[in-house]
Amino acid sequence: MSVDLATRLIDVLGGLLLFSTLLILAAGQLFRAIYAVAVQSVFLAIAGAVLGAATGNPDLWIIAGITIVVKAILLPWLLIWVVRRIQIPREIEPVIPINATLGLAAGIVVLAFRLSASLGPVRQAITGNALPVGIALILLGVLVMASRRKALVQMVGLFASDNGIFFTGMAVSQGMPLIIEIGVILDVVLGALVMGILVLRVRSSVDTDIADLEDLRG
Amino acid sequence: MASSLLWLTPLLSFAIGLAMLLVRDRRVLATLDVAGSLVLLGLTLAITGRVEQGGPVSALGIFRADHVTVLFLVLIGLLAVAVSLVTVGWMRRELARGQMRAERLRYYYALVHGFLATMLVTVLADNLGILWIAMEGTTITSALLVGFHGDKHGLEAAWKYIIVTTIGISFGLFGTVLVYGAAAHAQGGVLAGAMNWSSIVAIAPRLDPGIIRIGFIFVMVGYGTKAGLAPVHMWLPDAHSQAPTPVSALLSGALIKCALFGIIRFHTIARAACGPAFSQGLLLTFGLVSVVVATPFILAQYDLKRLLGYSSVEHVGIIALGLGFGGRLGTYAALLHVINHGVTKALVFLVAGDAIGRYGTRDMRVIRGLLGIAPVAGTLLLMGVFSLAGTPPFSIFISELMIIRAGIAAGRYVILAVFLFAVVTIFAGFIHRVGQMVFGTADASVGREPEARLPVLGLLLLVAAMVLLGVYVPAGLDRVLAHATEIIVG
Amino acid sequence: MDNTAAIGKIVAQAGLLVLLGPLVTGFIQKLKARLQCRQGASLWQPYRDLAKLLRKGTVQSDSASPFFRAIPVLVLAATVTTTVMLPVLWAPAGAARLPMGDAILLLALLALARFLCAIGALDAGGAFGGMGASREMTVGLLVEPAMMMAVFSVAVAGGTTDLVHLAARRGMLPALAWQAPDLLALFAMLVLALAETGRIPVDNPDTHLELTMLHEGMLLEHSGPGLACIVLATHTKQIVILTLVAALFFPLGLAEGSEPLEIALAGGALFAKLFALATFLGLVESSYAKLRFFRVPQFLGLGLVCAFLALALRIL
Amino acid sequence: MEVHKPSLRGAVWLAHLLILGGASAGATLALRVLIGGAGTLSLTLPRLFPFAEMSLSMDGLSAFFLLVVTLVTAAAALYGPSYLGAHAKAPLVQTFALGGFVACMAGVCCAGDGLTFLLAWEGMTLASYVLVIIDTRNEENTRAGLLYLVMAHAGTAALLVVFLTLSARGQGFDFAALRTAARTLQEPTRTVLFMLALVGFGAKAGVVPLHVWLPKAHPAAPSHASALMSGVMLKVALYGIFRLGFDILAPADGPLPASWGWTVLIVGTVSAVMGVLLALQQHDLKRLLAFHSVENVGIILIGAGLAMLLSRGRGAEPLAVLALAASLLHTLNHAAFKGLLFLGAGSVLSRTGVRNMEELGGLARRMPWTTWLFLLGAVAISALPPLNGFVSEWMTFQALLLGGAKLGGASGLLAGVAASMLALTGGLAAACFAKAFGVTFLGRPRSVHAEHATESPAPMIAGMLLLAGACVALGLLPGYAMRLLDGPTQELLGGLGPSAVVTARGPLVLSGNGAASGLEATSISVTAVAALLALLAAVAWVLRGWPRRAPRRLAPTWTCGMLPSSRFDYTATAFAKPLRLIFAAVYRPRRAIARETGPSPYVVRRLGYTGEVVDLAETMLYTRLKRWITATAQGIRAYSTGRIHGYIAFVLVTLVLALLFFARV
Repeated sequence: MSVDLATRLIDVLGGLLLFSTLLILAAGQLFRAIYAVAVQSVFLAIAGAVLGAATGNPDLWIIAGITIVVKAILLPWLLIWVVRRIQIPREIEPVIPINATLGLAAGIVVLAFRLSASLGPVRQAITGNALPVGIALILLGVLVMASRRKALVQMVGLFASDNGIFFTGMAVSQGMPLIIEIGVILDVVLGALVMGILVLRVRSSVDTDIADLEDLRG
Repeated sequence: MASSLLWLTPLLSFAIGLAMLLVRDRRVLATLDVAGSLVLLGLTLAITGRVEQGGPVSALGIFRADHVTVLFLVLIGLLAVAVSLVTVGWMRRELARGQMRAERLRYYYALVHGFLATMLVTVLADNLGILWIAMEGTTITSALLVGFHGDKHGLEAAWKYIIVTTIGISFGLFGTVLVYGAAAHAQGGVLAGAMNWSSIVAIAPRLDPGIIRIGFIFVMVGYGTKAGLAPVHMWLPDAHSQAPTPVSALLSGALIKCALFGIIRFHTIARAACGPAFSQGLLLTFGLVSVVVATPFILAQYDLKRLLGYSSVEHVGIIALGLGFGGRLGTYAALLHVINHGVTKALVFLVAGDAIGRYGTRDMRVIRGLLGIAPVAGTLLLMGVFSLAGTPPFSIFISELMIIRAGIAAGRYVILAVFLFAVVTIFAGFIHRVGQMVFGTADASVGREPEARLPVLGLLLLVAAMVLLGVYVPAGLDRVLAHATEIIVG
Repeated sequence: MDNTAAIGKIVAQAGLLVLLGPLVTGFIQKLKARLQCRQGASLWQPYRDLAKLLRKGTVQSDSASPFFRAIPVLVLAATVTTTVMLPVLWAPAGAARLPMGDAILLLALLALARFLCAIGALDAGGAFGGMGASREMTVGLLVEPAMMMAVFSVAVAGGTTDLVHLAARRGMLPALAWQAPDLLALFAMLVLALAETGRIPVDNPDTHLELTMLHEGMLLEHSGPGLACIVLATHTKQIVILTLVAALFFPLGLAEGSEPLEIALAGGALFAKLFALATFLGLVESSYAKLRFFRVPQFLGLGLVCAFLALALRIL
Repeated sequence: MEVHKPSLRGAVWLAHLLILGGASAGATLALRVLIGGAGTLSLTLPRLFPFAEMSLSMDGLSAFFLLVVTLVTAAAALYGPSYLGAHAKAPLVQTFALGGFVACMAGVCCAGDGLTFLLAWEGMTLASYVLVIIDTRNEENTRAGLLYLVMAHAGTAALLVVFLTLSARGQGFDFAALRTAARTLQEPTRTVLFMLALVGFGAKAGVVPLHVWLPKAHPAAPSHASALMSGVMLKVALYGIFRLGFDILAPADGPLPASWGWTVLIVGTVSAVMGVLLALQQHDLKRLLAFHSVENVGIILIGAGLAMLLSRGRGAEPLAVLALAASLLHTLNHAAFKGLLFLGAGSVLSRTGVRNMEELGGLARRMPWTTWLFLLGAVAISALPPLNGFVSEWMTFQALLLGGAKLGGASGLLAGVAASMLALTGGLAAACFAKAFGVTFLGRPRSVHAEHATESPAPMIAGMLLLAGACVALGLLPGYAMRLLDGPTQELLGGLGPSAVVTARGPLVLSGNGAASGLEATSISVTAVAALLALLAAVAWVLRGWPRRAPRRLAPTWTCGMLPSSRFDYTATAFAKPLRLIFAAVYRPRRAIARETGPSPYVVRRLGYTGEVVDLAETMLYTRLKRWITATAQGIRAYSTGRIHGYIAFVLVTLVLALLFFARV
């Protein structure tokens, strides 16, 4: 597969990723958000595959596989399991109105593109729009975490912004070293587990959402 | 052989941690803990000696120990020993007061050693990816420790801690990716160790400044979150106040320094790539903001451990200022301050833990007359706080002195004025609160059990370091610091 | 021998002042009596009182410390010492005279006397001594700086605080070549002299009503020879103050050598000055009423302002 | 009162004897430099810190101040053990702190470079802090200690800036380098630095309005430590002012900036008057003495400021020398008599356990030695002849007069005002000590403690005697004292020394000889006057017994015929009342009278009177500042929510802002 084709494909996938994050932002219901992040991970995996094909670097294929397994299946399943374990209302209560969030999101995306536009030649180091899209994804993920009340949604946002990092990471000249990628994913999984444990313990001890605790202040 | 030490050391402490999972007896665990820490200290010293004679050592292509590393290494080792000694006495009281359940003891010890191991890897890593992975590892292990008591506040703190720092860390990863990308690009796509700090620094001047800028900003904010720089510090007082005391000591004394280590590594690259002005400006901004933000929260604070947490924010800010003023003097001073603050803050946290144990509260308005019931602890607390507030003959005065001098040399008078005002105000608040705690007469309900010998030994170890560095910078340390400064500012 | 002559002169004029002290008091009393259309006691009454007191026995408070007996003596000594610093008959300028003291030392010695007096008053215990001491010290600390300033304003002109030198220099200037500061300073000095000599309107030397006394209140516990010493000290202080004023502002007719004529002239001049000033005191005393104690500061404030203006004008 | 084991007592004694030995050694060394003509001694310390080498060096100025330190130290060392023996918490800690305190003060005086100076300076603060809060259960003391520490720290911050700015330019900390660095600075910069230094040292020297900590902290320490703090530590701060103002920051040639002289002179005058005014209203003996320290520091600064105004190239060098000599001499004198007074107060305190003079009285016959030594000190501090206080104030007066005449214009007027204020100060001080001495020692005992007081042990008396001796010697033989001042003044001003300017004729005559500045000589001889005084006193003593041996009998004091009791005695409050009313503008006095009536309002059972005066500086500045800062802090703290979303939002916003501001090339 030729490089410019790959570049075009990457740009398209970047668009899709952005779109899926916006879906998460717009989601009014917990499961929708989780599915959206799963879909996003699938796009990410595809991107990995494309880049692997373009650069002929087998590591990227492996990474794509891992991504499918872990991010598109394992983690969403974990989230869903937790949700089912603790019967909580399924809808997402925003801290700030969803429309306002979307407005902010638009601003962030613009910022990301302006920023990388100012870079110039280096862009070759990173295929296509991977850089601005990555930045946008990360910031949008954090935006989700900041603007949604439920702990689980915050985890979703975290995964979303991780996806952003991975996207850029793959697009950086022929992907990162394999063992690093694996280590990173390992960490993400472990972190997710610990977060899950915390959520469950809070549910079991004091029956509230852990993200609602606000006794420690000042 | 020396190179194998680099991966042996963390591995060993991992092994100890795992071994602890199999043990149930309290005494054995404590012995393992102390012994393990001692061995750790020995190993770190061995590495230091090796580096000091033969210069930087690297192993497996991903580990590296240079003079910057060994500073942090020895700090970690020292704190590990002191903390393990104090834990003996602390644990006895916790069990007595039923805060800690005997059957979960081994998890606690295991986690502590896992935590130590991850920190060791962080500072030993040459590969920036490994550095990141280890950093995230510290987050995960320490988050479990913060919430270990399992009470509501502990869990809340743990959650805030893990969420906020994970976000920060992911920024750090992104920054790493960008730097890696720039490096790979500069090497024309040749991947040989493109992610190793040493090789990146070698080609740093050829890296594209624009992308490095963005990368460094991400790293600065990301690892800065982990280091507790304001305004992204907010998780810190929560976590440091809720964690079990020995863990608080490690968090404030060692962990945030590891995050600083990451920042320093990238600072070195950015300095070479974009010129000093950029990264130093960023560091100055964060440093000043941290000092200023910490001030009101220290003045209007009633929770002893939160007070100490905010003081950590202040001191990380001071270190950042030192790096930001730049030049040999500033960098040297900042590194020295890393050691000084690590030792002092750990000491104060441990003593404060003892006081809190006796009075059963963290509210400084309730604690009275510590000097009367625990002379050693009271005196040490006073000394430690004086050191934190920056009075001679204690160590922090010296490093602050040098930092101020660096600031004057850099001609940053406005920043200095703000800094000095904040520091003096903080001094007032600090001594006021602690004076209330130490002096006066304690009421009868307070635990008056005599002070155990072993923990005091651990404290004295730290005090010795604190006072020694206050009156004298040993030649060896001076050499290491000088080399480290070389490495950072070239 | 130069020095012996100098010493002789100093001793002579010091003795003269001490001897004349009571006479001035006597004169003022007589003047007051006459102004009140009374016969009044004779001029020499103060001497008789002293002699009587010296012959009397002593009653000492049982709560006083051993130091109490020494106080009158010290007060007297301190006061008399000041007499050697004034030009009375002679103004022997130049290096010949051995240095004794200047205006500052003079005022300081008077302050010492006052301090000791107050200590003595507190020594016996009891309210009146304390009250007298408190008030006397208060007036004193208001008078002292003003007097210093008045002296300074002259001293700045003369370039020295040494009264003899000042007098010598003044003697050379024509007496009327005065500038405004001198007038102000003189006025200040006259106001302050009233306070310093314990006269109406500041203090009433004749009253023995406990609550109105200032100076007398401090002497309540002294008796016999001790009281005599203090009374003599009071007389001496009064004449010293008058001579100080004279030396500062009318240093006329002071003798240089020791020819009888010169000395006679100087003596005449001295008497004239003392007469004038004493009359002033007597007139004021018999034409004013005593002020309430807390009005005194305002009265003295007048002197303070004049003195300060005198100094300021002198320097500017 | 705890009784200590003999071994402990032994250790304490040994330590104090060591201090005494050190003091005498230091004194001999200082004298060798001052009159032995040993030149400047210097000693390089082992290099402790990588960024600067440290050294000690003793020139005339250092030696003079070292002499001041050692004088009081010796007395305190003699006095200490018995004082501690009576009642002491942790006597070993106290002794150790005392030793460290003294050592650090000597270190400051002899420091050869900025770093040594700063380290010794802070050590001094810390050691004295330990002495202040040694009674850790006493909340009041610990609060005083806090205030002291905070102000000292703020001062040190100012000093840090000064020294570091100079050292950053001079590539080194040693004074020579700093001096050369200062020479390269512009005049405005130097002025700023000097003002900073003035604030830094002034906070320690207790100049108004930085004095509020002093009257709280000094009395809290054990009395011989109070003597050291009031008598010496303030002087060490003044040493800093002299060192920086006249030496390091001074321009290479030409006069010192007029603004310096003006500032110092005004500050000194205000401190002198305010200090003594506030002292007058104190009833706590030690606090009263502490306020007098403020006053005397003011007097010293008056001399220094005048010297600055007259210094170099204004054609009045001799007058400048006179002024500086006056201020230095007063430094020594104040150390002597203030030390003596504090030791005396301590001896009263240790015998009666009371500091409030209203509860004392009648000690004259119970503690004769203490009484008369205290009286001596009182006369000296009230600047009454023939003791040392008068000598230095006389010199100050001369300098102010001649200088004022020489300067003319506004500066001259300022000098004149200072002179009159100084006169006022003298009067107030005399009144204050008439009160303090009279109420504390004379009359009848007003409490059981005073009733059963006994004289202090010999070592304490010995300590006081040493200082009393110094007071008398410095008072009667000022000429010799002048020779001590030659070294320092010549170093600071150049030209001829005080012994050339001030004493025209030998050791006995003191003379403001401004011949060079075209003014005539004024000369007094304290010695001769003292002799005359003694002679006359003797004569009068003989004469009064002369006419016939009159009978002497004892009778109760006259109290309008009632039987006198201690309740008739005049209290300190009553004594100071007239001044409270006259200076009400400064004191803002408040009084509350609680009357407890019986069945009818005309039958009064009990009357309670409480009155207090305020320290304007404290109420106007510090209380408000404290309130403001606390309020602000609380306000800011109230803003921080504990919600994690806020935390995350902060991270996000920070990143975005950082990207916006720093990402662009």
